[in-house]
Amino acid sequence: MGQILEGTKSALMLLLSFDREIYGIVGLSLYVTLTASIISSFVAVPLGILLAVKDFPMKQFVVRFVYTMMSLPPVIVGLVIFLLFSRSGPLGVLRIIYTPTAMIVAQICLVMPIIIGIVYNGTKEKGREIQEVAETLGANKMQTLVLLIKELRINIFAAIVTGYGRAISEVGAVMIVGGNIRGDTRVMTTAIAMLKSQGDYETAIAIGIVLLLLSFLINSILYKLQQEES
Amino acid sequence: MGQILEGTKSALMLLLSFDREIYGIVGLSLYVTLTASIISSFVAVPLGILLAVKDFPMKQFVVRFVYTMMSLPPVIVGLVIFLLFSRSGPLGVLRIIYTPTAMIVAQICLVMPIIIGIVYNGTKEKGREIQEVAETLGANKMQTLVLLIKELRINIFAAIVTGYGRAISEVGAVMIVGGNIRGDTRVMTTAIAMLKSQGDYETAIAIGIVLLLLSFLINSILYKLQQEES
Amino acid sequence: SQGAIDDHKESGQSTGNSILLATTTSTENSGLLDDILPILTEDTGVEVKVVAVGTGQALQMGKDGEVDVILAHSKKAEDEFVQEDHGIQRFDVMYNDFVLIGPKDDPADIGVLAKNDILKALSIFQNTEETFLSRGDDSGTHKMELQLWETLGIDPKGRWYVSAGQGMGAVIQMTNEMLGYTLSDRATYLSMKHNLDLDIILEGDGMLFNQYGVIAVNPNKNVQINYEGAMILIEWLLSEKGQGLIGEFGQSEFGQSLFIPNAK
Amino acid sequence: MQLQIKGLQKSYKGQTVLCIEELTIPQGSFFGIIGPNGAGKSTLIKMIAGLIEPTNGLIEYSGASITDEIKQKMTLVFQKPYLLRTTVFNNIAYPLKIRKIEKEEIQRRVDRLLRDMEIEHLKDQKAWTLSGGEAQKVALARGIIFSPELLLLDEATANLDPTSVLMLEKQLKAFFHENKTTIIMITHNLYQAKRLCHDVAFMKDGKVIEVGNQEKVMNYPESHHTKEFICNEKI
Amino acid sequence: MQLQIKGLQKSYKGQTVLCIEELTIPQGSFFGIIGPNGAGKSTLIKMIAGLIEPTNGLIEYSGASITDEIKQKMTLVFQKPYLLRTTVFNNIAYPLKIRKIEKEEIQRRVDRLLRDMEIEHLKDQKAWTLSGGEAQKVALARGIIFSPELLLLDEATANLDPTSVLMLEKQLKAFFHENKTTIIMITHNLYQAKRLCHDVAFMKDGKVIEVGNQEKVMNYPESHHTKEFICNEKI
Ligand SMILES: Nc1ncnc2c1ncn2[C@@H]1O[C@H](COP(=O)(O)OP(=O)(O)OP(=O)(O)O)[C@@H](O)[C@H]1O
Ligand SMILES: Nc1ncnc2c1ncn2[C@@H]1O[C@H](COP(=O)(O)OP(=O)(O)OP(=O)(O)O)[C@@H](O)[C@H]1O
Ligand SMILES: [Mg+2]
Ligand SMILES: [Mg+2]
Repeated sequence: MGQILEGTKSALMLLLSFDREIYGIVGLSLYVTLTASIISSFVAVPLGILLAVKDFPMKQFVVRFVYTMMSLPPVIVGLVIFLLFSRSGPLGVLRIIYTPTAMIVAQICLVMPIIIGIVYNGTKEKGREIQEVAETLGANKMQTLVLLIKELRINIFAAIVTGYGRAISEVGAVMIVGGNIRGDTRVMTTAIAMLKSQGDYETAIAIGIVLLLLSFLINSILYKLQQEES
Repeated sequence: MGQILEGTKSALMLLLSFDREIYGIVGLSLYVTLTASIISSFVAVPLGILLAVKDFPMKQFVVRFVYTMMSLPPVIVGLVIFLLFSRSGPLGVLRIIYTPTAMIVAQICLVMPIIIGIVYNGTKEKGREIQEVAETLGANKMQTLVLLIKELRINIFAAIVTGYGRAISEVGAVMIVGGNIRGDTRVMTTAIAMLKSQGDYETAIAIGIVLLLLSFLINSILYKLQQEES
Repeated sequence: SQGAIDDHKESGQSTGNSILLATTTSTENSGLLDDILPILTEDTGVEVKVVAVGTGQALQMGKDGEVDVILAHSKKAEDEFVQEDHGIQRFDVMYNDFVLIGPKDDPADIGVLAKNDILKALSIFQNTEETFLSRGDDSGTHKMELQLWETLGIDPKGRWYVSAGQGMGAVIQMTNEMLGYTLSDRATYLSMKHNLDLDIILEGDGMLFNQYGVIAVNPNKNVQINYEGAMILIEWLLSEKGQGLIGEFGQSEFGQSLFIPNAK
Repeated sequence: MQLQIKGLQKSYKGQTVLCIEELTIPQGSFFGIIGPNGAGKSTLIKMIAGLIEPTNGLIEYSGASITDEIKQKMTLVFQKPYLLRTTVFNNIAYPLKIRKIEKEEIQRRVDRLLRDMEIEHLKDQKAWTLSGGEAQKVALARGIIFSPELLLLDEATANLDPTSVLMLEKQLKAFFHENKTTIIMITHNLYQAKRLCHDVAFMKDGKVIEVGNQEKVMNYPESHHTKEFICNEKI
Repeated sequence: MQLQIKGLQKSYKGQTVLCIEELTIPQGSFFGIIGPNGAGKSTLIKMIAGLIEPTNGLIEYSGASITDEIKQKMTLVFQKPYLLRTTVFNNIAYPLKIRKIEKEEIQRRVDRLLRDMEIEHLKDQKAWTLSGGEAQKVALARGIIFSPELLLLDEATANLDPTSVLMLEKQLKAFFHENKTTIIMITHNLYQAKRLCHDVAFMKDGKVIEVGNQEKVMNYPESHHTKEFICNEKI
């Protein structure tokens, strides 16, 4: 318990210390998770909407498949990406293993199904109505999609926040494909895992608090943006 | 790549082997994640709905706090739960550390904010209207809540699926508070992490596939239930 | 195309002066590598990227050609690795030793009953059912422990034998929490000691000797392996300067060396 | 139930959309509210139903302020009804279910009402597949099934065909006489107001311009606003 | 645009809700559809708008089957309009924006229409705060702003006050004459049908019972179904 309080104090100290390494870790975390979330969003939001408003054979199966992918364990994603991009793997020539790029790829695999799934669910009910309005007013396919995104923005926002939360908090995948290499691929979560295994609970909790503060900040910004629009 | 295919084959073999240890691990995984998800749902669904339909001071702040908690890193949750329930911690007398109970407690902390957040978002828009109908027809507070849950079941379903996905796939928290003790607190994800650290990628992937198959099964059941209702 | 691969080589992470080192968690957890590797980079221009994994995975990554060099502590497995041509040659770098740690008051009186005989100590566990935690993760430490049981002719089973399947740090914490006993390398134990209610119960048995070795991965595995960089690292580790730095590590903080250099 | 409104006001961001000095609706009256779009009719009726908080002023129900008990005795049928995502039967049965009425009794009462309203054939249809007028009938049935003492109707027949409108008016009249209910009805159909209401209020720009006996207000309006509005009655 | 309907049928789970052997609506006609609730009027008009796939049969638009180009030239104003979660201005401007019309031009055209429909004061109000009738006016404005060649109206004036109904009818007539549009309008207001339509169709139980010149059908109906329905016109 004391350690939790100590950790909170350390967190502030840590932030105020302007330690280059800490800022490097925080910066890399943000870079990796935001890139992964943004790329995922661009693909997953339209996919989730299409899944909801289009009818096609095997749709029920695809939906359940997406739901299942929402529980993809990060370690497995990490492992598969590792095997694909490792030196001897089929995509080894790209040489991205143990780089932030590999971490982004792995997180995209984790975040995408989550965003697709939540967007799908939010669109299912109201999507048809919006689509009808767009079509009757002469919108083409692309314009209809844009309108759907605009109208369903609250739900889409929730989806992205959830996906981003997954990205910033997960450790299994980035640990395997990034390797937690100091000064290179060490992010907040892998640092926490390492510190914890070294028994340095205080610093671990301190970084955890920094992570949460950052999440709060990012959520607040997203939230503001979304509020202003509506 | 070969390992991924091999893993798929091994997954089937593993399931058909009727190995007692494997089935124990799978059973414990299901017990822990389902218990955590069910308990979380009972608390989080009403909370999410109330958050959406009630107005109170600091509401905006609470909402952003919930969003932030959605990105709570499992390692941190594990650590905090560990410190609370450890021998010297304030709740140490309960002696639940390194038991499935501790794992359930940790997962509840992870899953709850996710369910609250998604339910909140899905209720925000339509909730008011449903609440008005219930009130004008003479429903009391409890009955109004029940009606909200019934009417918003599609979104609530998505929230629970997402929360469950988080529970079954996370490793950081259950590893710390459960300890991955063979025959005792070893679940699928901690087994995967261990196998991976032993370089046994095939078995790791095999268990991962088993995990996904189970998720698919559970999602399908939930999905069926939800479909039948509507 | 060849051109594309060349382009990658220039920007790639293990060409030029950068190598990938797979090592066990104990070297990372103790902080040794963080301490000495920056000096290596200064001296030689070789940048070392450390991936800390279990011994099992470290060797597996070597076999797959994923890393350039391995630093591990499971002599038997390492020798096999070289014999199977996955590595060129194995060098001793340093050693430390394993210690049996347990609750300060030593409820099973193992310190007294077994003196410095680890085999005797282990046999007591089986008889008294006092909690013993095993790494259970196929690591160097785990392999050493299994060998001890084998020598004893005991197949450890039962509620007293907790197989954790985790890294050294985590298992020490579990031991602390469960008030049990475990085998740890001295370095990791010392680096965590200040947070623990555990003491060294038994040490000094010759069977608890823990030798670290370094192996460059066979460059024939694929074109991406940086054999030259690996050899620069190995030579530096075995050099007087490298060995000296290893010996100094821990002196200021613990008053003793955590690793004793013993390159031949 | 008798209603008394005093100094009632509703503003959104400083813009006042409703401002009523005083208005009394006696127990057992069939009260009509007419007026142009945006006059504040829906705002007023929602405030009476307790769904919108007034910015100022108060509403008294037989002398008391609103309680859960009073809420239980009144209902509002919306301009755009929201039907529950279930069958027509379950929609209409809902108010009875939450009042813990026995299953057979529910069955009996809903069946009779379905018959009276000529929508038996829709009994097991899902609510979201109904046509506009069918949905409105179901919402109305759901509102009157539990015999509320105060029935608030917001353009509840706007999407009904002429035959159905007549049928429904007959239903309402019967219901009104049987239960001694107070009914407040917003309508744009001035014929309907004439056919049904004892008293009417004419609202415009958030204010009650004129209120009184229906025949008086509709035939000999005092305000020129009312006159202007009424002269379009044939629409 | 001329419309030709042949053997059109719509069924849900084996239950037929619409079945029309043949129906032609000539270019430039103002065509009314009347009939009881659940007759299939909305189903028909949605099928014409291309929003519902027919189970059987086809609809021809000036001889061709539906294409994106044809869709661009027609619109449907819904019975329960869905307004975009933005301001009234943006709602009305939307069809022009997606047609890539210049900003000033949009401004000009929307402003004029707002003035013509007497809703200038709502210009910057958020759509979800509008009253029922205001929302319907905005939906109508959004439907006619881009001068569609085929305008489909589903009870588009049901929630308007009498004065607004008259104003809107004037607008529609002017629009009809200026643009040589074909207008198909569902209405429960038989007066309105008389005031506006050249031809009317009476639908019941998914079938077109009678169709022809408005004065003929409304005054001398052939079918006794039509007669029965029409005699309630004063509602
Ligand atoms: N949240 C809000 N913000 C601003 N204006 C609002 C808000 N809610 C309602 N209004 C305005 O209040 C006025 C009264 O609305 P109300 O719904 O009571 O009208 P009404 O008399 O029922 O009209 P109708 O006959 O069209 O249904 C309208 O002009 C509407 O635009
Ligand atoms: N998905 C569906 N499943 C079953 N029945 C349906 C479905 N959709 C519509 N219907 C039925 O089809 C019939 C025609 O509906 P439609 O909306 O076309 O009626 P309408 O003539 O527009 O009536 P109103 O005047 O009430 O708007 C109705 O009886 C309705 O219940
Ligand atoms: Mg209204
Ligand atoms: Mg209709």
